[in-house]
Amino acid sequence: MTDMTVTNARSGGLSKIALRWILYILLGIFALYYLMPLFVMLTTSLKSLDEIRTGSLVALPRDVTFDAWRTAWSGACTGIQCEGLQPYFWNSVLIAVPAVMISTLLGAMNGYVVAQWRFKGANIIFSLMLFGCFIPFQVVLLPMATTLGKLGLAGTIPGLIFVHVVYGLGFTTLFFRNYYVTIPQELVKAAKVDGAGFFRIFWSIFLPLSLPIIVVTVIWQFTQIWNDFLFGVSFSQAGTQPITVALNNIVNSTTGVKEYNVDMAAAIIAALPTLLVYVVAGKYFIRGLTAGSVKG
Amino acid sequence: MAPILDIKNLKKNYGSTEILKDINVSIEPGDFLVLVGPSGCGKSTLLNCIAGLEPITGGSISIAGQDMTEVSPKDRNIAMVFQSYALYPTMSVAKNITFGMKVRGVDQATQDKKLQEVAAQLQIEQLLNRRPGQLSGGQRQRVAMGRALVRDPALFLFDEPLSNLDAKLRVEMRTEIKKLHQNLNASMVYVTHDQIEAMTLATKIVVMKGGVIQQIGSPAEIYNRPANLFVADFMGSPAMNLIPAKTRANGGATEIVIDRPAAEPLVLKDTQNANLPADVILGLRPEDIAEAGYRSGDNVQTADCMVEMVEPAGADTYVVSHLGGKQVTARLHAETTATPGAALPMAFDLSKVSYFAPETGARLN
Amino acid sequence: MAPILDIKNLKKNYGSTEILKDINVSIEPGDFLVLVGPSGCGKSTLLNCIAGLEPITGGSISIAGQDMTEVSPKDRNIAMVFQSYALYPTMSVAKNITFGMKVRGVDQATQDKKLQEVAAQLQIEQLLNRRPGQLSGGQRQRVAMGRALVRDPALFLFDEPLSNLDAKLRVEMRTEIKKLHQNLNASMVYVTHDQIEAMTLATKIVVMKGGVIQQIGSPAEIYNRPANLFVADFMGSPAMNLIPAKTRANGGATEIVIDRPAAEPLVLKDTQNANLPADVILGLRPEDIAEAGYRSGDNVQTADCMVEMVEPAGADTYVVSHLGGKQVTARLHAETTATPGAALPMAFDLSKVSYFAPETGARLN
Amino acid sequence: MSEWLERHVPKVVLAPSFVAILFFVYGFIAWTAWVSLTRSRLMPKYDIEGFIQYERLFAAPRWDTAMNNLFIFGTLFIVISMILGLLLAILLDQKIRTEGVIRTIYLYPMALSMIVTGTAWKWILNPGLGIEAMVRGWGYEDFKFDWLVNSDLAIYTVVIAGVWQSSGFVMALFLAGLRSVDGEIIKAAQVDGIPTWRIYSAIIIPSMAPIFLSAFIVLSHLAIKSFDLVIALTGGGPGYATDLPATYMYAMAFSRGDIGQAASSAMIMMAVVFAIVVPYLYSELRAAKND
Amino acid sequence: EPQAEVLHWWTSGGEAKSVAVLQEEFAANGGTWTDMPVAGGGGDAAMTALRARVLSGNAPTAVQLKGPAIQEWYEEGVLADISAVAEAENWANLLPASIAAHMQCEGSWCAAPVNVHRVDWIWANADILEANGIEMPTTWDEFNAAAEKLQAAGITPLAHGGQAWQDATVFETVVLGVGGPEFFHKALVELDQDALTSDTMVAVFDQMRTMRGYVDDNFSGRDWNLATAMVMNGEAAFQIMGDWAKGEFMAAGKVPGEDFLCASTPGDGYLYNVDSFAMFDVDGDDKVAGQALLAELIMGPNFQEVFNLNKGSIPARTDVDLAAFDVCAHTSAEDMSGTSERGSLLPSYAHGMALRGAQSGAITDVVTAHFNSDMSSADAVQMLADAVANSM
Ligand SMILES: Nc1ncnc2c1ncn2[C@@H]1O[C@H](COP(=O)(O)OP(=O)(O)OP(=O)(O)O)[C@@H](O)[C@H]1O
Ligand SMILES: Nc1ncnc2c1ncn2[C@@H]1O[C@H](COP(=O)(O)OP(=O)(O)OP(=O)(O)O)[C@@H](O)[C@H]1O
Ligand SMILES: [Mg+2]
Ligand SMILES: [Mg+2]
Repeated sequence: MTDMTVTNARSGGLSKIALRWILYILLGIFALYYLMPLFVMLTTSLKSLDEIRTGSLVALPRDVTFDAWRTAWSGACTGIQCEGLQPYFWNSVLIAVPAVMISTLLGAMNGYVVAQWRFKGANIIFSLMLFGCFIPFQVVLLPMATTLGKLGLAGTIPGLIFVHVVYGLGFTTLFFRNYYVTIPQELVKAAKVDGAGFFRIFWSIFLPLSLPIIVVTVIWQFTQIWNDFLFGVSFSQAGTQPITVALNNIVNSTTGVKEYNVDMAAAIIAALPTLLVYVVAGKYFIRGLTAGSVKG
Repeated sequence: MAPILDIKNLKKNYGSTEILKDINVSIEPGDFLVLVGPSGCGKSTLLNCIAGLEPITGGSISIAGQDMTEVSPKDRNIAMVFQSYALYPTMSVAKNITFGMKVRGVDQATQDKKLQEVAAQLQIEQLLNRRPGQLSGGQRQRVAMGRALVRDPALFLFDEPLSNLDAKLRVEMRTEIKKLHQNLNASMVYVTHDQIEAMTLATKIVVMKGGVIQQIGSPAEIYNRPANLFVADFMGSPAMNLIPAKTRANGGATEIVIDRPAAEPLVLKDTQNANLPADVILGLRPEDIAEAGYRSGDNVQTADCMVEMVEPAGADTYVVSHLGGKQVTARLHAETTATPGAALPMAFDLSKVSYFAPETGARLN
Repeated sequence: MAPILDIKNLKKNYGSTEILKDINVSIEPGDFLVLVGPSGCGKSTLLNCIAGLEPITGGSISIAGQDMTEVSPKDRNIAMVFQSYALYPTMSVAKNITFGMKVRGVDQATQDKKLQEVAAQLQIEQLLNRRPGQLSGGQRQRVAMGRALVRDPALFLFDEPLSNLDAKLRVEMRTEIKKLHQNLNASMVYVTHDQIEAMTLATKIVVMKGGVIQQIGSPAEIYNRPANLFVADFMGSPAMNLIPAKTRANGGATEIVIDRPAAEPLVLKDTQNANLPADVILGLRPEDIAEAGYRSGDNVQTADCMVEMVEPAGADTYVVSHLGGKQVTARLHAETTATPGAALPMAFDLSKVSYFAPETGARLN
Repeated sequence: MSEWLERHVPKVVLAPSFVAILFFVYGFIAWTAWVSLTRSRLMPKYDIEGFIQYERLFAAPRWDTAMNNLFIFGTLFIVISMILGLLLAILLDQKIRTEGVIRTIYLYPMALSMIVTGTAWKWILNPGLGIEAMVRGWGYEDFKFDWLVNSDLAIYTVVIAGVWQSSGFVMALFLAGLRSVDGEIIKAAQVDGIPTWRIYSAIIIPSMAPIFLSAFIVLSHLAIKSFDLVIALTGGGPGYATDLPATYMYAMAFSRGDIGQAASSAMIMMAVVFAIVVPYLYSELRAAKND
Repeated sequence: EPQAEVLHWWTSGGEAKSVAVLQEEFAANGGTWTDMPVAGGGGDAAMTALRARVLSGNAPTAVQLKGPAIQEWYEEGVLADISAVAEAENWANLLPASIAAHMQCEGSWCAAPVNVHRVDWIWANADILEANGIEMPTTWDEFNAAAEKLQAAGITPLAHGGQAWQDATVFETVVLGVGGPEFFHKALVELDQDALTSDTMVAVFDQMRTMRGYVDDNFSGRDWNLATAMVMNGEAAFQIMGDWAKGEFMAAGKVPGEDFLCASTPGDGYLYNVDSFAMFDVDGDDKVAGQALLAELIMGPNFQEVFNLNKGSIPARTDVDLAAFDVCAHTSAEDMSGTSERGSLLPSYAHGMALRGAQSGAITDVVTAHFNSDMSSADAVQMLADAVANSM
């Protein structure tokens, strides 16, 4: 919309050009602020340990070495196993992918019901679900552990998927609900007259419409689940630990020697999938937000 | 023959708000029922109730002789065209049209045959692979119709199907719907805001206001003998002139006296209606006021009127003057020489005059 | 007097698409210029170019004698009313109207005075404290007008200001705008889809198609002497009948021969126009075809026609029959007894007939 | 039966999620409330002892600090993130050629967890290693930026890192909001002679109220749950100067083996959440009723 | 076939190698070792995981646990009894009495010790001391004098990382040095209110305030190993830290006694930090067998030697040959047996050997609050008493 700067672009006088420059400089300064930590992490990961001990942390590396990256991926010790992040990476994938898919699908269904099939009390149910977004996760740790034990899911990947789905539902439902309320109710009515039922309407009509909001939800959920540490550390056991736990084991050891370059390389590796998601889907993210989820 | 649609004592509340109050309508097979009324009067709600898309609060609805009050929309044997068309945005035109059949498990061959038939009828064959987003308003409208037509239902329901179109297309589509009705001899319930549409399409018009039916009748009845002030004012464009007047008996005839600013009252003589109360509101359509010399007949009387404004509109020219404290519009021929500020002799044709009681608004003659 | 708006050789491209091609228009102070044309023909774009909201690709625009091509919108001394009204959603009606003055540093007393004036004129005094969201469509429209009116600009621009209103309100607002124009004697450029609006409001009409001006002229010129088939078909509702015909000279007059299905050709005699090519398209408005006996004059000729469809529309009744392979609509009086399938004697009034070349579509007479 | 099913299918679909939330959110809150009334230590016990845990909580100076910090951090974090997010959105909305790249740069911190970036921030903010050292290295020997190690100022470094992480997301929200403002309103304002900055300040921004609300909710949710952020950046230090309720609670529950105390602090946290969310839900519900 | 899932927080290179020794022995004896490392916060994260695991009825076989926490878990009724192994191996005679006490729960053995870390070490850069003519201090006054001298010479006297546990580490060495072993026991083990509010405690806080002055400005939040690096690089002279700091010196190729010096902090006494493994109640014979085997191996002389050589600590059992160990380890071992006889072998409060979590946490809160502000010693003492009372 706001193409205020384009108006009269032809009449761009000196002040216009100056304004433009100030704009880009401002944007650049902010970009520096946002990039600084990444820069520090990246340069550190490319330095040798000696250089880190002796040089400035914010300086560029003198000799670039990728050893730390190799170590972090496949050699760093996270306990007695020195296989790096690799095995944990796949655990995270196994947890995050199904959890994102299930919570998104459930959120879509719930949002569809709340927005398009309103029944008495639907709004109350929705608000109750929404409140679930705000519960501090530390609160649920202990009772959840007991419950998972009772369900026989303790320490398993399905257990972790389950936990992430349950506590992701509030947000996914909220996103879809806010998107679906902008779709005219007539669509459901038309399909009803056409003879389609609840699931048919969802599957054939609403789901194909939902791409923008699916992108938003998937980004949000994937980020949350991939980066989760608390649930990962509490509800896993040997063999099911996600990458954040491994990363923590590398970065946060208390009484050992610290290899900062490996730490940083590991940190970046652990963040790569989420970064990738943001870079690839970032454009759709704004679009999806614009498409409806922004409202209240 | 049993009525195709029979609505008895229908009530519909949203929460504690009464939206529809005691609606009774029945239509015969082949009828084209048009629902008109101001925005928010409950037209769409009534249609939704008929379709079963909204639960009703009281009364009953039967379609083709069967009580449908509790039946779900898909089993009511109706087809509906929505105001916003409600096309499925992600499906192609062909899929939009065949979706209902697919859901119902109609076999592919029949689907294809029906699709071809309907597409030919609506002249949308070349659009079948497009998405609704790639269609113009008129094309969308035809697709929405197509979705209804493949059904062959007992009853068609249309909710303002033409309101999104521009004037030109609307006229074309109107003719299209009319032909369709005649060809299929289908029964239809049609909601519209547009009086011309109502007048040209309907075999029966229902005028509603605030959830209450004001009048049911043929287009001519509604137009010529509106049941009350509301209907008189609502139907017809430009609207009927409604002029406060006094009456006095004069022999067998009635004299109608209308105040004029800065001039003597205008007196008209009505030989058809007698026994009117002293105060009435006189209803006269613009086309019943013409330039003197352009209208003749028993009930035509001439008087000079001061012209306030002249609006040429192509085929006709409208002239506004002041009578009885109201602006009065007359429809003159296109070549009139009337000019604002000058007096013009005008012919008042009382053959189709209406009278209303000022307090209740009810028709008096 | 210098023209208030003078557009010379205006070109506007979006990327490589030419939206406006060599537009030349000029209007005098007090003119009411109406832009019409099918959707997407570039009307809004032209308006935006005049307002300076879109940079132009070529040509020049001057307003009140000053070259404004490079000037920013706020310095062009124009006011604009948008199709969607574009009211500031978070401000009260009063603030919506006065905000522009406030920004320009007009003192409070003047602001209040202006506001009161305009509010009285538009009858929105009691709405001043509401938010746009709490207004009906018609009220919003008036607020949008108010925002323009407090400006006292050299030129008003209106982009389909009435298109969102229902028919009844539209008629009222049309009258309102007409009065406004007469009272202020302001210069206006007005975009609309609605021919009636165009005909009743304009002092000058521009018909556009695909970014090219088709005809500029007074409403009567456009209506009675359309420059080509497009204009003829586009203006008027129902549209002008455009009937393929052959001509042959017969003495000083011309004989027009029109094919009919299952009947002898219809032959009409035109004494006004000579030297027509052998193949023409004959243009005749519905109101120039009447029931025999209801129209007289030098150029009226009668012939029996087969009636296909009858559409009563309150004030008039439209009758459709088939001539020259086309549907031909005639406007008959409301009491006609025409019935589908029967022959009816009809009177063709050729006094305002148009002829077009079938290949180029250009007007011939 | 099938008729019944057909009519109630929406409820049936919603039911599992609803039951899950009921149990796993509200059930657990109830559980926590219960435990907060006991003397649970290492593991939960269920003998109710009254409000002793709350008495202990309010007697603990560290809890005072944590609540104070929540107030300072929460306010600054939310306000700055909103302002910065809005500013960035407006800047980015000026038809920037490289918008895609810049937007990604602003947005990516949301993708990283603080476990990852905490160390980097710790270095950057550390006077001996990061910015201060760097600027001094350029020759400005008097430059001082030692908030991280200053008990009174350390909480502000948490704000800096928090804003870094979240403001990009807020920017995305606002950008989406700006993009959905009706273009004709802006054109109308331009014709009305309103300068660009007034168009933003008087017309566009006020019309984005719902987005402010969404952003506020998301941010307060992040502020209250901020845990990784503090642990990674300051570990709650210097001393416990940057403790937040979430870290306090975690410390009690898991390093101190004082679950009763943790539960009582959780209940207070939840009360704060409640105070923020309920008005939001209320307005949300009312809006739903109106449409 | 013995099975063991082991939850521990030894994840970094050196530590991991040390555990790997155990794993190899375990495997050599036919066992299957499943590793479950959770680092962070000195075991906080591991404890979080442990709690969840126990509550879900899925406890790990063996868990790195220490100090009173062992008893606490025992009281929850979730620990297994390994007395059979302990008695067969005669642990009672192999361990110093106070350390053995930690491994026993109501008379039965419930944990196996791995090592003994000494906490009250002071490390120094040999070159700096020599250059400034300073001896290793034996009293806090000497330390203060040396620090003043160093400060005058522009050298940071004390390298310190401002994290709560590091503050607490310094604090307890000061308590031991200023108050003596008996006072330490009264104040930090028995939590005697009189001791906590005594003038001695005021003096302790005074010394802490003095030491705060010897620390550089940027100490806050610094990791301990970065502080060690400061000593190594000659930026600072002393560091007070447990013997794991030695590993950092060694990793950088420094030689004890030449490049860096080690000595116990001023005052008599020995603060130990014993790592141990507790066995949890588990189902399945293979796991129970794993527990027995693990317990046996942990106390085995071979493992005790190899592990501690790696880790920088000394073996928990007293009969291991120390020939392969360095001078600092020798000092540590000698002091351990000496103090054990004198009754001044004391559990480290800062490392969770003396007190339960709630109490030690409450004390640490006060210590770190005092150290990081300008609170007066009197206020600190009052706060300490209140906090301890509130934590009960
Ligand atoms: N879901 C609802 N809850 C409460 N009130 C409703 C609901 N739907 C419609 N209404 C109200 O019912 C009345 C009738 O609405 P309806 O849509 O039937 O009007 P309409 O005659 O179709 O108007 P329009 O011509 O504008 O389409 C209106 O006053 C409307 O506000
Ligand atoms: N920003 C743009 N970029 C590219 N093409 C555009 C843009 N804006 C408009 N157009 C195209 O320019 C043409 C003219 O658009 P314009 O809005 O002027 O039509 P219009 O005559 O106002 O139509 P309507 O009556 O539907 O409002 C259309 O074909 C449209 O697709
Ligand atoms: Mg409706
Ligand atoms: Mg337009």
